[in-house]
Parts: sequence; C-alpha cells; structure tokens
Amino acid sequence: MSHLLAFDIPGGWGTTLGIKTLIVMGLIPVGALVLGYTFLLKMMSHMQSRVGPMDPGGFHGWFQLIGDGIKFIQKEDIIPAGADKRVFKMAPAIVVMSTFLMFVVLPAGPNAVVAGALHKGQGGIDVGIFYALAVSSLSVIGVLMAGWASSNKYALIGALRAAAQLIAYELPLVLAVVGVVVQAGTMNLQGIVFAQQQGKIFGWSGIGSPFILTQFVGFALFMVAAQAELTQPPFDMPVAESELVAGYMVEYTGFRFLFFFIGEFGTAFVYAGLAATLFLGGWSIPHVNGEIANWIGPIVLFVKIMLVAFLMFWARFSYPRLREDQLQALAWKWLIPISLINILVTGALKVAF
Amino acid sequence: MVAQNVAFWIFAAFMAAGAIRVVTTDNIVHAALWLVLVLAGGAAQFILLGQEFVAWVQVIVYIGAVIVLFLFGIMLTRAPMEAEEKLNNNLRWPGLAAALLFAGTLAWAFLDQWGSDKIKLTKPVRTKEIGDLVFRGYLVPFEVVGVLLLAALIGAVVMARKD
Amino acid sequence: MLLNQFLLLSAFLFGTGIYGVITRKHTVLVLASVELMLVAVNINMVAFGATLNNAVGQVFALFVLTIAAAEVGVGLAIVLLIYRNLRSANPDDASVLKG
Amino acid sequence: MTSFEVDPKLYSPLADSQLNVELDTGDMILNIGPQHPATHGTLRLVVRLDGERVIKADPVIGYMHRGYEKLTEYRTYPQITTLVNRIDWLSSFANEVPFIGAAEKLMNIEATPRALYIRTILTEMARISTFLLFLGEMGLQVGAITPAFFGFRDREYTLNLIESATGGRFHPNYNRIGGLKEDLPWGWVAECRNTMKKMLDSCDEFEDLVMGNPIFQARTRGIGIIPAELGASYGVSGSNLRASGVDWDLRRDGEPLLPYNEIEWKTFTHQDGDSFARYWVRLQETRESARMILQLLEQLPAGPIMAKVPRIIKVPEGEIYVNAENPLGEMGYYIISKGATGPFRVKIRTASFSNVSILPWLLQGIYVPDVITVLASLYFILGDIDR
Repeated sequence: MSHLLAFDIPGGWGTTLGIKTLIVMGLIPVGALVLGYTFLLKMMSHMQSRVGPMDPGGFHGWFQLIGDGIKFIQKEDIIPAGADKRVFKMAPAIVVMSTFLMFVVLPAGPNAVVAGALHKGQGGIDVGIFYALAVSSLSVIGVLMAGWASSNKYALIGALRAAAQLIAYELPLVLAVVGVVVQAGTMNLQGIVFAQQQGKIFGWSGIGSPFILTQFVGFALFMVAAQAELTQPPFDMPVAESELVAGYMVEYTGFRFLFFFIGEFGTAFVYAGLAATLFLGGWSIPHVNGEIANWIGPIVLFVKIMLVAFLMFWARFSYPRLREDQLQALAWKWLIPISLINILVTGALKVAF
Repeated sequence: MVAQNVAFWIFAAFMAAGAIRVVTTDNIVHAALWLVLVLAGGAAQFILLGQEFVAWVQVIVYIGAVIVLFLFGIMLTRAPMEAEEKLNNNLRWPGLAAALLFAGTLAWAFLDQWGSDKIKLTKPVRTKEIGDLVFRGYLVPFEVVGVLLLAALIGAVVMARKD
Repeated sequence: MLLNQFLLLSAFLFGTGIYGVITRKHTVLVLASVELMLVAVNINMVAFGATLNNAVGQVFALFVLTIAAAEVGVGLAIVLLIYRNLRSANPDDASVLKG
Repeated sequence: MTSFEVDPKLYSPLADSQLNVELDTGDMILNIGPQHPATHGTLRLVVRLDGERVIKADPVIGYMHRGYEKLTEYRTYPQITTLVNRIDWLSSFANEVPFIGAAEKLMNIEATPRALYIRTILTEMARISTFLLFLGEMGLQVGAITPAFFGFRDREYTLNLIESATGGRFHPNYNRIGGLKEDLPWGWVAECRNTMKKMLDSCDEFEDLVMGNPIFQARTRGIGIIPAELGASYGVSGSNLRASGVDWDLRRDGEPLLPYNEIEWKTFTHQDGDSFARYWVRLQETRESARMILQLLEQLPAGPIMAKVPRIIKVPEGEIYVNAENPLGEMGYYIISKGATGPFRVKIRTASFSNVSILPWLLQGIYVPDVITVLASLYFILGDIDR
C-alpha cells in the first residue's frame, strides 16, 4: 500500500505517469478549494464581520463554495467580439498549467514526491526549487496573453502591470531562496527537508533546524515576494478591482474565470507549500523516519501549508494596495538589496563555520 | 534510446514550425508567442540531453523574462489587435537565399565532420558540477558577464529615463 | 541519439533567424529573430557538451543566455527610445544618422 | 508634454528628439465609467493616458439626471420632500431640512424646539452614516476590503435608528412644514445613546485600521492637493474645503436653521489639503457628530413636535435662498414662490456638483491609481451631481 504513496507503482512507466498525473490534477484543485473555503470564505467572513458567506446551507455557510462553483460552471462562456480567440482561450490554461507544474516537485514524505527518480530519500529533481521558480514564471505569459487578447484597455493595463510586477518580484523571490540553498547545500527540495530534519541547533536536535530560524530574513522576503507573485493585496494592482475592475481577467466569465481562480489559489497553495518546505521543514518531524513518515508526512505538510497560507491571507485581508511605482520602489530599493545582503551574510557564515 | 529519439523529433518539429511562424506571421504578439514555443522546445531538448540546469535557466530567463519583456515592449508600442500586413519588407528572396546558404553550409559542415557521432548519456549533469566549473575554471568570464549585466542594467536605465 | 540531429536542428533555427533579421520590419521582431539564432547556438553548445560528457557546454550556454538577457534589455530600451522619438518601430526609419 | 497633439508626419524626427518628452509610449484614451466601481454611480471620466499618467481628464456628467428642479414645479411642498431626499441618497434626511426650512421661513412658521432638536439629531446621524460609508469606501478604493465591511456594519446601526424613528431607512420623508411626522418611539433615546458610543469606538477602529496604515498613508498623502484659494474659487465646500485649511462651516457660520449654537462642538481643519487630510477631517467630524448627538440627547426638550400650520399649505409670494452644511458640503435651495401650493421655481445648489468641478484640474499629471484615490476622497454622490 505504501507503494502507492511512494509512487513506486508497479506496472511500467505508463501506469506510473497516469496515476501521477491524476494525483497532481486532483490535488491542485482540491488545495485551491481548501484554501478558498478556509481563508477566502470563512476566515475573511470572521475578520470582516461578513454575513453573506456565512449563510448558505446552514452550518457556517458550508454550501457557499459549492454554490459558487455551480454558478461559475453554469455561466455563459463569453468571448468578446474583438478578441483574439485562440489566444484568449489558451491563456487561462497556461496560468493553471504553471501551477500544476510547480506542484510536481513538492515532497510530501521521504518517498512521496511526484517527480524524479527515487533513491533512498533523494527523490525529486536535482534542481528542485529552481525548477519550481522557473515554471512559476510561465504564468506571466498566460496573464499577458489574457490581457492582450481580451482587446480591452483595462485588461491591457492590468496585464502590463502584472508583467512589470512579476518580473520585478521574481528576483527577490529567487534571491531569498538562495540563502536557503546555500545553507542546505542543495537545490533539491527533498535534500533541503533532510537538511532541516537532521540539523541541530547548538548540538540540540529537538526540533531539527528549520531554516526559518537562521533564514528569517529570507523567509520574510520570500513571503513578500510570493504575495506579489500571487498578485494578492497589498500587491494586487494587476487585478485592482476598484481601478481596473478586474485587470486582465475582466473579460473572462464562467469556466475560464474559474480557471484563473483555481490558478490563483492553487498557486497560493503551492507557494505556501514551498515556503513550508524551505523554511519550516516541510513534511518532516525530527526523529520520525522510515515508512511511517510517508504516512504522516502529507498531514504535517498540510498543517504547515495552512499555517503559511494563513499568514498570506491575513495580509491579504488587512492591507490596502500599493501604487505601481511604490511597488517597484519596494522591490528594487528594499527587497533586492536586502536579499543580496542576506546571501552575502549567509555565504560568509557558511564559509566561516 | 528510441523514446528519446521520438521525443526529439516531436520537439524538433514543433520548434521548426514555431521558428517559421516567428519569422512569417503577420501578428507581432503571435510571433512572440510562437517564440515561446521554440524556446520551450529548446529547454526540452536540453533535458533530453541530460542538462537540466541550463534547461530551467532557459525557462526562467527566456520565457519568464525575455519574452515578457518582448511582449511588454510590443504592448507599450501599441500592440495592434489585427494582423498588420507591413511586418515584412521586400527582401524576402534575398533573405531566403542568405538563410538557405548559411543553413546549408552549416548542415554540410556538420554532416561532413560529425557524420554519425553518437551521444552516449551516462548520467545527468548535476548542478554541483556546473557550480564547480563556473566558480573554478570559468571565474573570469563569469565576472566579466556580471559586469556586462551591470553595464546593460545601467545603460537600459539611462536610456529609459525621462531626461 | 545522433549528435547531428541537434546540430541540424540548430542549423535550421539559425537559418530561420537570419531570414527573420533580414525580412522583419519591426525592431522587436528583429530582436526575436536574434533570439532564435542564440537558441540555435545554445543547442549546439549543449549538444557538444553532452557528447563530451561534461558540463562545459552548459556553462557556455549559460553565458550566452546571460548575454542574451542583457542584449534584450538594452535592445528594448533602444526600441522604446526610437519609438518615443520617431513614433515607429521600424529599424529602417532610424536613419537620421545616415547622413 | 504636449507632443501627442502633433501629427508625427508634420515635423521632422530630429526636432522632436530635442523635446524633453517622457517615456511617452503612445497615449491612450480610457473611459473610466459610466459603469466603473470607482465612480460609485454613473460618472464618466474621459481620461487621456500616457502610460499610466493622466494627461487630461474630462468628467462627463448627466447619466443620472432626473430633473428634480423641473419636477418640483409640478408638486406641492409636502410632496417635494420625497423628491429632494433622493438627491443625495446617502444622507437623505439632511436634504429635507434646508428645503423645509426655506418653506418655513417663507411662511414665517417656526418649528417647535423638540422638532428642531430631533431634526438636528437625525441630520447628524445622516452625516455619520454617510461618513461611515466614506471611511470604509475609501479603504476599499485604495485596495483594502476589510474597512468597507466594517463601514457597512457600523452604518447599519445608524440606519436602524433612522428607520425606527422615521419608518424609512434611506428616504425618511420625516419632515413636515412646522415640525415632524411623528415623535420618536419609546426607548429610542437610550438606544441612540448606546449606538453613538459604538460609533465613537468604531471611529477609533478606523483610525487604527485605515489611517494608521503606512500603505494607506503612502497612497493618500500628497495626492490630489487642493489649495485653499483654488478650492474656494471652484466652489468646493464642506469637509473637502476644511481639509484644505479653510475653517468654514455653515452649521456655525451660516444662518442657522437648527440649534447648533446651543451645544458645544468644534470644526476640524487640516493644513495639507490632500486625500489623507480629507479622510482625517471626515473621521474627526464623524466622531464630533456622535458627540453632538450625545449632547443633543441630553438637552432634548419635551413638548409638541408640530407647530400650528394651516391645513392647506400655501407659501406666500416671495423668494429665498437657504443653505445648510450637508455631509457633502454646502447644499442650498433657492425657492421662488408665487403663492401657490407648489413653488414656481426651485434651484438646487448641490455640494457634489461643485466638488467634482475641480476634477479636471486636480487629475492632471497623476497616475491612474491616484485618480481613484482622489475620486474616493472627494466623496461625491451621483444623485447629488446630476440631480
């Protein structure tokens, strides 16, 4: 049975590929819906004394999300007359695809990782985290396609803002991760998890050595940059509903809009997972190894993801939106210099100790 | 090796089609999007060759940044929605001749020199090896490239500034 | 896999790039064609690296990539500058200095 | 800056390259509105953009014109109150008072003290409910969703009070010439006192949540500065003008229709004149209004709520201009009466109309996100612009 979790599925690469694909295709929407339900509907309603999302279905408004889903699916799929139809249709798929691809390298147990060969806990792609960040940048193309193909000025402005923002914040995102990579000595996510699990704080191995303690600056930078990559407040100018109505998504309805929605929350899920893996020790609990870790790993990871996602959504519901130039100033004048200094200090300490 | 060969030819077909569309399509934005296909195909070829790192650098730098810059530039210079007829000048035949000549010469040279050399992949190149190479053997070029990037950054900023 | 597969593909891409540079009238598209050529070069380097079973080809490809990024940054700045002044993105229009 | 107006074919490229143009990448005309969330209604702004910078902005009004000035000529005075409280629909009670006051002055009728006190309380309550919406809405327009819901939640309390007193949440139609429709319900005063204390708390909450937020300050400080003299010459009034440092409040400086001079209160001015100042002034005024209501409740006199008024109301011949400090600014009614049951001509001076007239000047050269900030901070109601 644990073979299934470890993805050492007997029956050749075809079966393996099929099952893995199904797992990824299933997990991302589920993750997106869990985040959407927990944070967007319930936490937000409590924080904002909102009545609406707490009402449908009786107990705590459990039906709201299903109702939303039904609403999206039964809506008409409208394509503007002036739109570039093929590009317009392709754009949401590309955004979602980038989310799916990111998820592939996230380990949920010593053997439970979708991509890569498995050799004694060294599963996953060798360039792991770098791969995740690389494919995450694919979504920009989808956003630009959506904004341009809609043949709408608001959408175009939104897409341009998104492009400028995502490019600017990819740098601090990557640089924030470099600190962790330097400290762990590997880019493989699995390796990073093991480095944290087996690490010691001054000889004490009680909680391992989660990198949030040594790389707190990196963690803060990563969270800020991830927030910007997700285009969530305070960095949500590309979709700013009070200015650009919904930015690049303005012409999308029904199912295609749902795609963007799933992309947004799925990406939030994956980024939370990356942050949990890089800084909080991922699936690992110190001194828990072997077969059992494959079983409790996903649960531990999920709990950590929810913790990180809580931070993300807390900021999302509390802050107003920055202006475009303030956003760029924040990225170039603060985040990037700080992350460079962080790398420098980390490197120096790594050499010293 | 059969699977790799099949994959190669599929990717190669996509890349060739994409490249042709890049230089012939009448819509600027479509051209940039076709270029994405070519670049992604290139990354796929790198992975086929077991060179992971450069493949993902290609994705993050080319697709994530360069193409976005292209699209950005196109849209800032007023992207037209409908196809423009005037994207090509009247140098089609000289261009074709030059391209054929060059590609032909290259192909002939390649076939002549490496007629049936085979690529034997033993293991994928680990990122560690690249790091060692860059920071040991090729440190000076690395620094030079760093300075070049800085110069490009400053140059671009100076040019795009208001005054 | 034959080495020549990759080399011929790169030759084809390079030829296409040349054609694009010669025929395209929009500066951004000329830059895109240059990118095609650079990708062709990269494929060559990586293929040779794989044949020789080391990472040197990859390192050179990385340098090419970096330079390509710098080139695009400066190139697009120039395009925007030309567009700002001439209201045209056609490289043939930027002929003021020709005398 | 003005290179967009010149046909590129008419001048040589060289000449243009010497011009000090910004990264001008093709200007674009953007229609903000008439259906756009930032215009809260059907205002249309034709904005010419260079990148994200506004070169020129033209407000286009009239999408909501309902012809109230003309309609009043065919109604009797008691009927007109139902019309005028739809002008600024967020503070409808405050719209009725000056009109009724004008009619009373023409007829030489004085409302009873209790009626005047209740009018004052409800006017201030309308001010609170309007400003609460503003306090939340401004947060929403700069991107924070939470304040909007807090604003709506707290506004609900005052609306409940208005409803329990007048029977209407939005359009009370509670004023009569000479007094009020009916007295306050039993227990209303105690309830009102509790709610006003809640409002004081909620003002503190907004101060912490919105005004104290560094991003909010970065977005609003120095944005959309109205110089005092320019603002006054454009006819900007109310909190918008007080935020520019002009200490002018018709509740104190005008001919008082309501007994404001019998209670202790003060006006607030801010030196900056920017969007943040407007937010600050409105927040202070909300708090001050709550305090005023608490005082008015203490001093609420007993007695009848209706003065002696003839059965059929005919206003004697004459003309009068009555203005009052409404939540949005100066609101005035110019009434010409020919002695009939209805007025001969009514001219309504609404605050928002004058407030938005400064927009073309104010929006020049700022960025699109700031357009939204400025629109939100000027705080207009479309019904108040178009009438």
